[in-house]
Amino acid sequence: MGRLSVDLCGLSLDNPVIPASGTFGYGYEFAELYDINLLGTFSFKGTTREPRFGNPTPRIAECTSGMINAVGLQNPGVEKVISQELPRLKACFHKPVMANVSGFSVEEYAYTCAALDREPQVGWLEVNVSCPNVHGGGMSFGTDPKAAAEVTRAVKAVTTKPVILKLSPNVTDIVAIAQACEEAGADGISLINTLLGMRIDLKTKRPVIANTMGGFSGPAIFPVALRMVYQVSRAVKIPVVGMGGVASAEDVIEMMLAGATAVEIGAENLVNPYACRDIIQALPEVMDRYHISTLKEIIGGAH
Amino acid sequence: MGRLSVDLCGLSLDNPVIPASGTFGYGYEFAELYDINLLGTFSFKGTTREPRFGNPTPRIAECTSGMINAVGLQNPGVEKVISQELPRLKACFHKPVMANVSGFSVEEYAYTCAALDREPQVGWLEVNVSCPNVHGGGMSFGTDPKAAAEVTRAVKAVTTKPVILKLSPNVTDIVAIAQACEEAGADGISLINTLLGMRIDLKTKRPVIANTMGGFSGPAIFPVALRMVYQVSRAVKIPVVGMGGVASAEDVIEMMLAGATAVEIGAENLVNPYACRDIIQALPEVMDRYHISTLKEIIGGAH
Amino acid sequence: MKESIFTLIDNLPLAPAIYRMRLQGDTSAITAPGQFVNLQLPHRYLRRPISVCDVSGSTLTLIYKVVGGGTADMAALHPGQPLNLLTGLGNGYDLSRSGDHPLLLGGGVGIPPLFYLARQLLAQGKQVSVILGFNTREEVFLEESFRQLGARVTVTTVDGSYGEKGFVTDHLPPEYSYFYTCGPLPMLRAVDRATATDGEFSFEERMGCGFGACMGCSCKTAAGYKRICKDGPVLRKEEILWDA
Amino acid sequence: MKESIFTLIDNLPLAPAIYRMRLQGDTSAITAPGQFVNLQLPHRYLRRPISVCDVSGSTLTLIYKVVGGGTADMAALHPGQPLNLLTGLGNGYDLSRSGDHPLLLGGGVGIPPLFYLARQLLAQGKQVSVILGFNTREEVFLEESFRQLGARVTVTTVDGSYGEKGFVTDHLPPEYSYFYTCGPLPMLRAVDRATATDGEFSFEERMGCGFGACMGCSCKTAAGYKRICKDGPVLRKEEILWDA
Repeated sequence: MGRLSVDLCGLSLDNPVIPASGTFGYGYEFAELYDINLLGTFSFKGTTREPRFGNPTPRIAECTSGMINAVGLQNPGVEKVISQELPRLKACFHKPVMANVSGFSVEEYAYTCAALDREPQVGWLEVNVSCPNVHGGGMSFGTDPKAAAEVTRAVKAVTTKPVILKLSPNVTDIVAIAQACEEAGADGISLINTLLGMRIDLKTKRPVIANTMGGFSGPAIFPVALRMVYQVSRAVKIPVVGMGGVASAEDVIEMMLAGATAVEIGAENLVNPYACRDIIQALPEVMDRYHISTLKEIIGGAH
Repeated sequence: MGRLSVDLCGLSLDNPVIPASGTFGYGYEFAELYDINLLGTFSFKGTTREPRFGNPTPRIAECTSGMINAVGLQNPGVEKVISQELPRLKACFHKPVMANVSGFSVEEYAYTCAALDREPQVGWLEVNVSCPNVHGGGMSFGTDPKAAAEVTRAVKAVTTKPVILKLSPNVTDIVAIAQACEEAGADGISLINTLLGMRIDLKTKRPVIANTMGGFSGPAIFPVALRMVYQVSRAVKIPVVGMGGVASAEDVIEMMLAGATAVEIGAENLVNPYACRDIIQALPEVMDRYHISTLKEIIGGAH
Repeated sequence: MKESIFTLIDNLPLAPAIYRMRLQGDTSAITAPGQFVNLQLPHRYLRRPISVCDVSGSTLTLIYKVVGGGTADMAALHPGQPLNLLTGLGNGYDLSRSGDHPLLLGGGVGIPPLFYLARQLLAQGKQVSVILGFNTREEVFLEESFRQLGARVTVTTVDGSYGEKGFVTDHLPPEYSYFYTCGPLPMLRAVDRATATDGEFSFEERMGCGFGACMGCSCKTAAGYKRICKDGPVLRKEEILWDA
Repeated sequence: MKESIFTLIDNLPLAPAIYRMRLQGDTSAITAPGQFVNLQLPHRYLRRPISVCDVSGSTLTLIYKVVGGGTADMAALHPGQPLNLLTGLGNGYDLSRSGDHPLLLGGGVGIPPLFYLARQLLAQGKQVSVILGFNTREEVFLEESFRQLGARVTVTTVDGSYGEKGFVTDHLPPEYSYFYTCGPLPMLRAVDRATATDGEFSFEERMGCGFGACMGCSCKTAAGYKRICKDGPVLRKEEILWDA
C-alpha cells in the first residue's frame, strides 16, 4: 500500500485519481498516449440499454474556465459495450473498471446494471441519476430523493458489485438525495455531475448548443463541487467520490480534505489529455509540501 | 430615449447597467472614481431592520474566475441607511436608486420595505430572499415557492414602489420560485444571487472562509446565471434583471438575449472599480459589431 | 497525436480577418494533409482546432480566420510566444485515391488545408487543378502560392470582382479524376451535387477535445456514427448523409 | 485611489520566499507610508494587496512573500511586464503623531511598509529606532537598507542565530515617543502588551476589493466597525479591540 492508495467500497485503488465518465471514452484514445494502468481506475462512457446517437450538434460551448456539453449519452448500448468495448479494453487496462450507467426508467437502470454485473472487469457500478443534458420530460431521477432511492434499490437488487450513485448538483438539498440513496443501500456517492448551463451566440442570437442547455463543467465549478462533497460526506457514512472542476494535484487534495475518498477528473482530460497522469505524478511532491504522509489520512480532514 | 435605454417596471433607465448590491456600497467609493450618474441605477448594500456586523473574517476566498464571500449582510440597519446613507448619496447620485432589502422573518422584510417606501430617492425595492451566506437555520425563503410568495405579498402590501424579488440559484426549480413570486404580485425578478461554494486552505486544512461556506460569484458562474435568466424570463411576464458573472458589454448583451431587461454587475466591480463605466462606454461599439440598433429590441431575442 | 510546445515565428494578416501563423516545433505526428492541430491559448479553456496549411521540416503553417474571441486572441499573439499544440489530429485526405488529375475545391477559410494537399499531390507527379472561392476581391489569399506550387488555379468570387464570377461549382473543369474539398457547409452540399466523380469532404464542427474522447462532434454517416475530430474531419462522398 | 498600468523593472529574491519588485508608473496617489497597492495578476481573479515599501519619483518598491499561488505567480513575472495597480489604498501611518524619537517594530513580511515610514520620519529630522524581527538568520532582509537611511537598527531572531535572541518585544529601547508596528497578529498582540506609549498597528486581512466596497475585511473597533482596506490597514492602539 503506497502513500497514494485508498479503499473505495472494498476495492483498493493505487491512487484516488479516476477519469470521469464521458471524458475518457472506453480508454483507448488515452492508452495511445500513456499507460492507463497508472490510474486508480476510470469510469467509462455512460452506458444505456439501447444504443444512442445522442443530441444534434453543436454539442459543445466554451465558457470562462469551463465548457458546456450536451452530448446526450451517445453510446453503443450495453450489449455492444460488453461484446466489443470491454474485450478491447481488457488489452490495455488490467484493473477493475468503473461502469457508468444511465437510464430513462427504473427498469432500464436495472437491466443495464444486471448485464454489467456479469462482467468480471467491472469493479463498481456508477449509476448516473443526474445528466441534465438529456431530454427526459424535465426533472431527472436525481432531483427527487424518492426516485433516486428507487433507482438505488432496483440496481442493488441485481448486482453484488458496489453501487455508487452519481448525483446532480442542480438541486436545493443535495444532502437529502444522498441520504435517500444511502438508506436505499448505495455503497457510495459520487458528485457532482455537471451544472445546467447555457450560452448564446451573439452573432446568431441563438443558443450555442443545439439542445439549448447543457452540462457545465471545468475549473469554474470547483467551489460548488467542493461544497457539496463537504456537505454530503459529513451527512453519510458511505464513501464519497468527489468531482467537478478538478484540474491539479492540489485540487485532488482539497477534494479529499472536503471528504472525498477518491476523486474523478472530467473536463480537464479534454483540454490536457495527460491531465490524470500529470496529477498522479505531481501528488507525492504536493503532499510533501503540505506535510501529508498518506492520502488516506486526509479524507474529510476539514470536517 | 437613447439606444441603450430600457424600461424597468415603469421607470426608464438610461442604460441597463446596474451595479449589484453588496459590490457597490452606497456608491461613494465609486463616486470618487467616476460620475456614477452614468449608471442605469445601482442596487445599494443589502439593508436589514437592525444593524449587523455580519460574519467573522476571513470573509473572502479566491476561486478560478471568481470569488466566495461570506460578509453576512453587514449594514447599519434601515434607520441609519435612511438618516445617514441616503442623504449622503443624494449629493452624488441624482437618479432613483434600487434599495436592496434582506430579512430573517416576513415581518422584518415588511418593516424594512415600509420604511424605505417613504424615501423618494428609492425607485425600486429589490427583495433578497436568497443570501446563502447567512446563517438562518438552513433553507432560505428563496428555496421554497410558498415562503418566497409570502415575502412578496407582505412587501407588496406596504409599498407602491415596484418590487423585484432577487432569487437564489441554489434550487432544483428556479421557475417554480419565480412564478410563485409573480403570482404573489412581484413586479420583477432579479437573478441569480450567488451559488453556495466553499474552499479549503491546504496549509491549515480548514475552510478558508470563517463561516465555512459562502456565496460564489464572478465570471465562473455566468453560464448558470444565463441559463436561469433564460428559463425564468420565458416562464414569467414580469421583467427579469439578469446577473451573475457579467464582466463585459458582450456579457450584458448575452444576458439580454437570454431575456434580461436590465443587467446587474457584481463581483467585477471589486476587481475593476471602473467596470460599469467601461461596460456602458463599450456597449454602442459592441452593439454595432453585432448589428443591434437598440438594446430594448434584443430582450429575450434568443427565446 | 502528440502534445508539444511550439514557438510562434510570425503571425501576419493575409486578408481581412485572415491571418497566417508560422510555428516552430515537433511536426512529426502530422502524417497527412487535411489533419489539424489543437492549439491551447493562454486565456481560453478549450483548445482551438486549426487545419494544417503546410508543414516543412519543423515549420508548421496555419491560416485562420478571426471569427470570435479565441481567434482574436490568436491574432494578438507575438513572435516568440510558446504554444501548446496537439498535433496530428484527424484522419486527413487519402492521397492514394486521387487519380492523375485531381480537383481541389476550397471556399474561404476552407482553402488552407488544400495547400499542403496540393503540394503533396504535385510532388507525386499529379496534375492538380484548384478552384478557390471567395465572396469578393479583397478576400482573396493563397492564389499566388498555389500557382507557385505548379497547380492550375481558378479563382471565383461571388460578386465577380476578381477572377470568375460565381461559386466554385460554377467553374468545374470538364474532366478530373477525383476531388477533395473543404469549405462552408452550403458549398460542400453544392460540390456534392455538382461533381461527377468520387471525392472527399472535410467538415467543421464545434469540438470539445479534438482527439475522440468527448463525442462533442459526432455525426451520422452511412458507415455509422463518426467523430469529426477523430474519424474525420475528412469523409468520403459515399458515406456522407447530407440530411442526417 | 488611482488605477494605472505600471511596468515591472525588476523582481529579485531578497531572502527565502521574500522578493523585491520595483515598478515604474504613476505613484501620485500614494500619499502616506503604510498604504498599499492592489495588484492585478494575469491569471488570478482577485487582486493582491501589497504594502508599499518605498516610493521615489515614479519608482515603486514592493517587498512580498510567496505564500501561495498568487504570490508565486508574482515571483515568476519578468521585467517589462505591464501590471494594473490600484494605488494609494488605505489610510497609512500618521506621521504627525510620531514625537521626536519614534520606535518602529516590524516582523517578517510586515517590515517593508516601515521602510518608507522610516525614510519619511528621518527626513523630518526624527530620531528613528527600528526593531526587525525574524525567525532565523537566513530570513533577515532590509537590515542594511534601514541602517543606510540613518535609523538605529536592532535585529532579533527567535532562535538567536543572528542579532539579539528573542522577539522584537524582548528588546524594546528604554525610551521612545511613539511606536509604529506591522507584523503577524501574535506579534502585534505582544507589542500592544509590551509598549508603554501610544502607537499605531497595521493589520492584514483577506480582502475582496481593497478599496472599501465589499466589506470583506471588516473588523470591530472601539470607534465602530472599520474596513481594514479603507479605514485601515493602520489602526491606533486605543481603538483596537483585541478580542473582538
